Amino acid sequence: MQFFLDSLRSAFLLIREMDPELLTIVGVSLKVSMSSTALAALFGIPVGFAVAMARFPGRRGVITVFNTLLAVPTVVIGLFVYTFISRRGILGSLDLLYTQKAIIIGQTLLVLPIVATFTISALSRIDTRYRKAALTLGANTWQTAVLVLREARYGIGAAVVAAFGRAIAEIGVAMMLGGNARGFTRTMTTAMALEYDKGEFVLAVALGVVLLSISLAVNIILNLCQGRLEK
Amino acid sequence: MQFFLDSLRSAFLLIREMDPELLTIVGVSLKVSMSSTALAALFGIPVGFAVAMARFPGRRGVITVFNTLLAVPTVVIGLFVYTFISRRGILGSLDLLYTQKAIIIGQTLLVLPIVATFTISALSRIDTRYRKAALTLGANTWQTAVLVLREARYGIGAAVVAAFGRAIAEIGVAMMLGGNARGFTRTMTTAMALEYDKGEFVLAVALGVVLLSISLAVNIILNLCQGRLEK
Amino acid sequence: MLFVGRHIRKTFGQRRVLDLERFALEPGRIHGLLGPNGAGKTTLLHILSFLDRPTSGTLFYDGQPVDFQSQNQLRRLRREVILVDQHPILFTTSVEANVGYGLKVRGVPKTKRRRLVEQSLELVGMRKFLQARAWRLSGGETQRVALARALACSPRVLCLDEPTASVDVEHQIALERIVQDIHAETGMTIILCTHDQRLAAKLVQNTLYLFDGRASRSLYENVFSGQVLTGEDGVSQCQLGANLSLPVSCDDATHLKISLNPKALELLEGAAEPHPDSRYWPGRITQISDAGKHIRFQVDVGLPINVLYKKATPELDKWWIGRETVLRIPSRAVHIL
Amino acid sequence: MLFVGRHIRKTFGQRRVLDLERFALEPGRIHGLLGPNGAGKTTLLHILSFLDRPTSGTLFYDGQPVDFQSQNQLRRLRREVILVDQHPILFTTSVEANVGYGLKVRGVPKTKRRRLVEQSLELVGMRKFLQARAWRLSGGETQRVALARALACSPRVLCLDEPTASVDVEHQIALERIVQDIHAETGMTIILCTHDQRLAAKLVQNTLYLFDGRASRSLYENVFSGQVLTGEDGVSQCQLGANLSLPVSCDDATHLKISLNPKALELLEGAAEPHPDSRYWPGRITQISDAGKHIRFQVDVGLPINVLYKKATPELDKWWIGRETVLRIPSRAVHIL
Amino acid sequence: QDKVLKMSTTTSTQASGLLDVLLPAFKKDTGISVKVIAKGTGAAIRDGQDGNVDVIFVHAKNREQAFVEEGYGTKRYAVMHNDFVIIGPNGDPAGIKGMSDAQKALENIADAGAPFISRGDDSGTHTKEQILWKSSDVALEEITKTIVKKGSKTELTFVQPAQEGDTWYFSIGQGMGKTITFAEEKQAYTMADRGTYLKYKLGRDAGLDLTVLCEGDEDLYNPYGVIPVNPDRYPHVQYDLAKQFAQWLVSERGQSLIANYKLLGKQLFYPDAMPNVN
Ligand SMILES: Nc1ncnc2c1ncn2[C@@H]1O[C@H](COP(=O)(O)OP(=O)(O)OP(=O)(O)O)[C@@H](O)[C@H]1O
Ligand SMILES: Nc1ncnc2c1ncn2[C@@H]1O[C@H](COP(=O)(O)OP(=O)(O)OP(=O)(O)O)[C@@H](O)[C@H]1O
Ligand SMILES: [Mg+2]
Ligand SMILES: [Mg+2]
Repeated sequence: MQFFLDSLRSAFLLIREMDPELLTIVGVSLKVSMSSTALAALFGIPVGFAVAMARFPGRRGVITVFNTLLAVPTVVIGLFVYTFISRRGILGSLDLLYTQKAIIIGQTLLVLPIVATFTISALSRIDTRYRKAALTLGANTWQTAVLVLREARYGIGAAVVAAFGRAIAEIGVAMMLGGNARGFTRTMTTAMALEYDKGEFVLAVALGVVLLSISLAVNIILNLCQGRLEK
Repeated sequence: MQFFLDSLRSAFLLIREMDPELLTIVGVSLKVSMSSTALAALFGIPVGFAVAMARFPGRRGVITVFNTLLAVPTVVIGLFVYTFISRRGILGSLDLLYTQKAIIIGQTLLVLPIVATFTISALSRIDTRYRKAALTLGANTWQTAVLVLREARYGIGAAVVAAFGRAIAEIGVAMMLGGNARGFTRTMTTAMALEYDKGEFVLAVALGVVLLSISLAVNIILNLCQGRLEK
Repeated sequence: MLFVGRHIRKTFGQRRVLDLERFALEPGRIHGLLGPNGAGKTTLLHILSFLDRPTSGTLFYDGQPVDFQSQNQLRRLRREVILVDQHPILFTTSVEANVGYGLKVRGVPKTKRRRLVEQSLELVGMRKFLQARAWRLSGGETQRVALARALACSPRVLCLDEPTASVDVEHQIALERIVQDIHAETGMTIILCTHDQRLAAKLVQNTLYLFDGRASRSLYENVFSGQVLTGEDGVSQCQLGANLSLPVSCDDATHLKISLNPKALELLEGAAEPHPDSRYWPGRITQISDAGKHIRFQVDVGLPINVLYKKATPELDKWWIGRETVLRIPSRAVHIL
Repeated sequence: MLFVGRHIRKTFGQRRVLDLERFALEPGRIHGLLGPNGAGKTTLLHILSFLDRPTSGTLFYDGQPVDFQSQNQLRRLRREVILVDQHPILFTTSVEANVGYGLKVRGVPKTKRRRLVEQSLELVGMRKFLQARAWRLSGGETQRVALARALACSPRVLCLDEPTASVDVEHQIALERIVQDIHAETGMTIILCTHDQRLAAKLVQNTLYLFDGRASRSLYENVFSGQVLTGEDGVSQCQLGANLSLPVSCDDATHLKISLNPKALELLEGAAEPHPDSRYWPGRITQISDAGKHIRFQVDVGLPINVLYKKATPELDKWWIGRETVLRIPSRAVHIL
Repeated sequence: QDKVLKMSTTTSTQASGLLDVLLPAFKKDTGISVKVIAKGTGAAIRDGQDGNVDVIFVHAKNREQAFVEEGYGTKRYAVMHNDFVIIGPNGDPAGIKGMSDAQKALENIADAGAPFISRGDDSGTHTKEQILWKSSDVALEEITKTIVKKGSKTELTFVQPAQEGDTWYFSIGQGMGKTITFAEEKQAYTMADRGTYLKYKLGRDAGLDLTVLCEGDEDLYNPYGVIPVNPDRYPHVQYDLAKQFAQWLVSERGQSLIANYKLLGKQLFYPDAMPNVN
């Protein structure tokens, strides 16, 4: 128990002192995971929508593939992206490896299936009458999509929140593609992994507590936004 | 591209040769992640149900907390469980650390919020009329719960599939609590991480391909089960 | 008394949609819960079937106050009262499983259950849909299956919310019959919400008329909304149709609901000497029907207006379909709701 | 012709729920789509409003065959035809946003939109709910807002699926009026599904009667299901009510639907000399009403049966409410559906 | 314009805290900041082979030499070494306490069937361990995996003591710190670098329930080298900065910093370029 108390107090100290290094790390973490969540939402929601609404042969197959992609390990994504952006890869000349952009690319791929799958699941529960009501009132495909997505907003919101949680909490991609370079690509999670490697368990958990506080704050903000939407 | 071809062919070789070590690893991975998914479903679905159905002050707060828990990094869970089950911890005498049980405990904690959050999201979309219909027909709380969960089965199915995906693809907990001991607690992901650390990228991705094939197989089976349910 | 309500109120947000000082429903009768859209009928039915709690007030069932906090008590009570919803929802299983659900949770064994299910489906004419997928049924089919689902449990009280809204003519008649028969055979208490005046007239023994969440003494006939206009002479008139108006004394509202007591109205032959206290609207008889001790005339004066005369009234049969008449509306017939 | 259908079929799984050889709907009229539950009315309306495609067959709109593959064409056509669903769904926004939706997607500017929204809400008597949360409205309120939402767009064709099912009496009358007025003013084509015979009688100009997915010539009056029993004499009888039966020639079915042509029925005073080709059922007059050129009598013979007489028929007024009569059913009046 | 040098290194250099002393000093002297990517030895070398970094700083002498020979690196600068120790439970069931012959100690452990934790991750430590096993008289088994590289099959092999009956040899494929933790948990023997060991023994409140049982053998030396990536192969690498860094490390300034770096009062690294620097 002492251990947790120590960790909590250390976390508190870290936050109170506004340690500049910690601030950088938090900044990188937030920037990277928010960007990748946003990108994943940008691509994942339309994809999920298309799969949920369209009726084509092999549709269930596509859903199964998405479900499978939920199980892609970070190492595979890391190596996949690595192969493209490493110096020997096709995009090597862009010098992306060990930058924040690389992490964003990897995390986007990682959380895209989460957004897509849960968008599909949220939409498939929406009564088809919403769609038909919009269509009969003259809405075009795009307007209908907007309407149906609006009706499914809680489910899709949950998907995006889950994607954000996954992105901010994941280590593999950040480590492999970001490289945990101090001041550049060190995120909360890679920092934790480092402290853990060093045997500084207290500091590792303290960083974890900070991470959770931040993601709690983000969630509260999202929740407030949702509350306003509901009115 | 050569790299991917190599990886695919290696994966193929691995599978064809039925490498006994690979079989052990696959067995451990499946056993551990299925157990933890099952446990998480066992606890997470009722919890999600309770939160979704009950109306109490601070309910939104609880949901926000669950959303936040989606962002718990594996290092934190790993250390948390570690503190309890290490030799110095309260449960040290049970000798759980570096066993498959330890991984199961950690992964259960990891995926529990996923199951709970998406159960909540799936249920909150279910028309309250289903619940009222069951109640007026004389169902007790338990029977009503079963009925409502049945109506939400796709959403909850998606939650469980996502939880399984997360469990089988995660590295941190398996590494920290299982210890990646060859022949005992080495899972597909820790084996991949190891090969990656060694610089054997081809083997790492080959293992990833095997993992994805397995999880594809699991998903196809689940899908067939769901198809039968639908009738 | 089966149900007694004291100060039952229900508020949604700012709006109070139910506000009943006192009401009492006798057991073993067919109660009609009538009133315009949004009067709070569905809301009250949900409270009476213990699915919703009132915001305040006490509901007595069988003389005992209902504790809406106690899940145990509620569960026990719900076994006695079944609600068939306005837009009933069927579970995504077969029709058989739907209708058998109430029996299953009551622990009725399988073979008996099957028999009861078939019986109730037979009653509503849906027997051949036994194996159909319930959630795909058409509007009227759904409504009939939902009724069968409630009937299968033989509850003590049956709350029916618009049971015939999308049901076809043949089955409207059939349902009417079923309700009557079951009531006669088992003495089941039935609480019926409906906008179908014929059905209400035929079945209902006691009426609770709701208006704007409050109990009202109106008979729920001849209810119209009108606009209040104040003329040059300072007298307020309530404009009902294109050229129909009634003097009203209430002048703080711009819109009113008015009900004309059908028993206080009179059919006259041609223009009589005008009485200052009355209005005279010319019209034509469009329908004559049997209303128990009364005969109901429907007069088209621009709006269809019902007039009730005792059957014994002499010379009633001169009012044949299509006959021109003048409707006399004495001011005591006019109720402002 | 506005709509022409050729071999329109719709199958769900194994079941063919719609099978129309040919039908044609003229523009500018009020068409009634009548038939019992499950006849396929809603299914047909969804096809006519281009929301669902027939399994086979060709639908012509304005002389052009409709290509149900072409989203572009469908979108264009849907702008002309609006369906108000049987259980309409309102979006989870305000009533105003709901009613304005069709206008918004048509690009109507905000101020104009607001005016039109208020106008249509006024029409259905829901103006004061402008800011209410649409998905919380009561059954009848929902239905009225859904109608307003369709009316706001002034479509060329309006498909109404049971528009008055949960609407209160006052607004039933009002809606009837609205439909009539709009039709008269704008010549809008209206396709109306309803089980309300009064509404149908009042509004409908052309009737398409559906039975079991097929067009039928019946008038959708006096439709009853009966059980076929074969007596000792080998003659099949269709048992309708408790003690009503009709001889039928079809003997391969155990259940039948029968319709009695109300114009072929006759009211007799006391038992006349029995005609071998007829059945005689004693009963009582319960309702008399105006049906355009006819007068409709409702006779209670155990089942309520409608009889139509030309208004000009002499001595009709002897059939006063409550009067005992004998209903003659000539075999030509009996149609097996 | 900031000069940033990219370096791949093993986790041990980073975790020991040495880089936290060296890099700020280097920046002060030259204005060059170093972007450190710490990973397993294999992966770190791989980074150099792929041209993703400008310089590598690792400890696996044979592979470093191969790296230079194959033309990936220009030159190996011998920077420093530390040493390995064999640690085990205080009870010492294999009776190796005080031995200085590592090979002998391992043989004893094998004979006693006492649990031994191997890093098993192809790291410098693991490589060293395998060399020791190979030179011992313990029966070994060779484990081979076939994979495809550049379209043709390649075999990967490593050795470990043959297991018959009870398993006592655990290969866990993890970093040093985790291996020590694992060993403590199982009360097993393991081979560790002294830096990490000290850190776990003295740097934490809870301490470590394992002690050094065998140390001082020349075979247990663990040399670190730094190699700039060859600009002929990867023209984009910042060879000048890399060379500057390597030369700075082997200069008196770098070497003395290394010699004076102390963790909890103990010296961890011994300079190799100038062994006698103070
Ligand atoms: N959950 C809710 N939130 C807000 N307002 C509600 C809610 N439920 C009902 N209302 C409002 O309360 C009023 C009464 O609703 P209720 O459903 O009881 O009417 P009703 O008498 O059944 O009407 P109808 O004849 O149309 O079915 C309506 O005006 C409705 O808009
Ligand atoms: N998606 C579906 N899958 C299977 N059967 C369906 C489906 N939709 C409708 N049906 C069946 O087709 C038949 C016709 O349905 P439809 O809704 O058109 O009837 P309707 O004439 O509108 O009846 P009602 O008067 O009850 O509204 C019904 O028997 C119904 O059970
Ligand atoms: Mg209602
Ligand atoms: Mg219908």
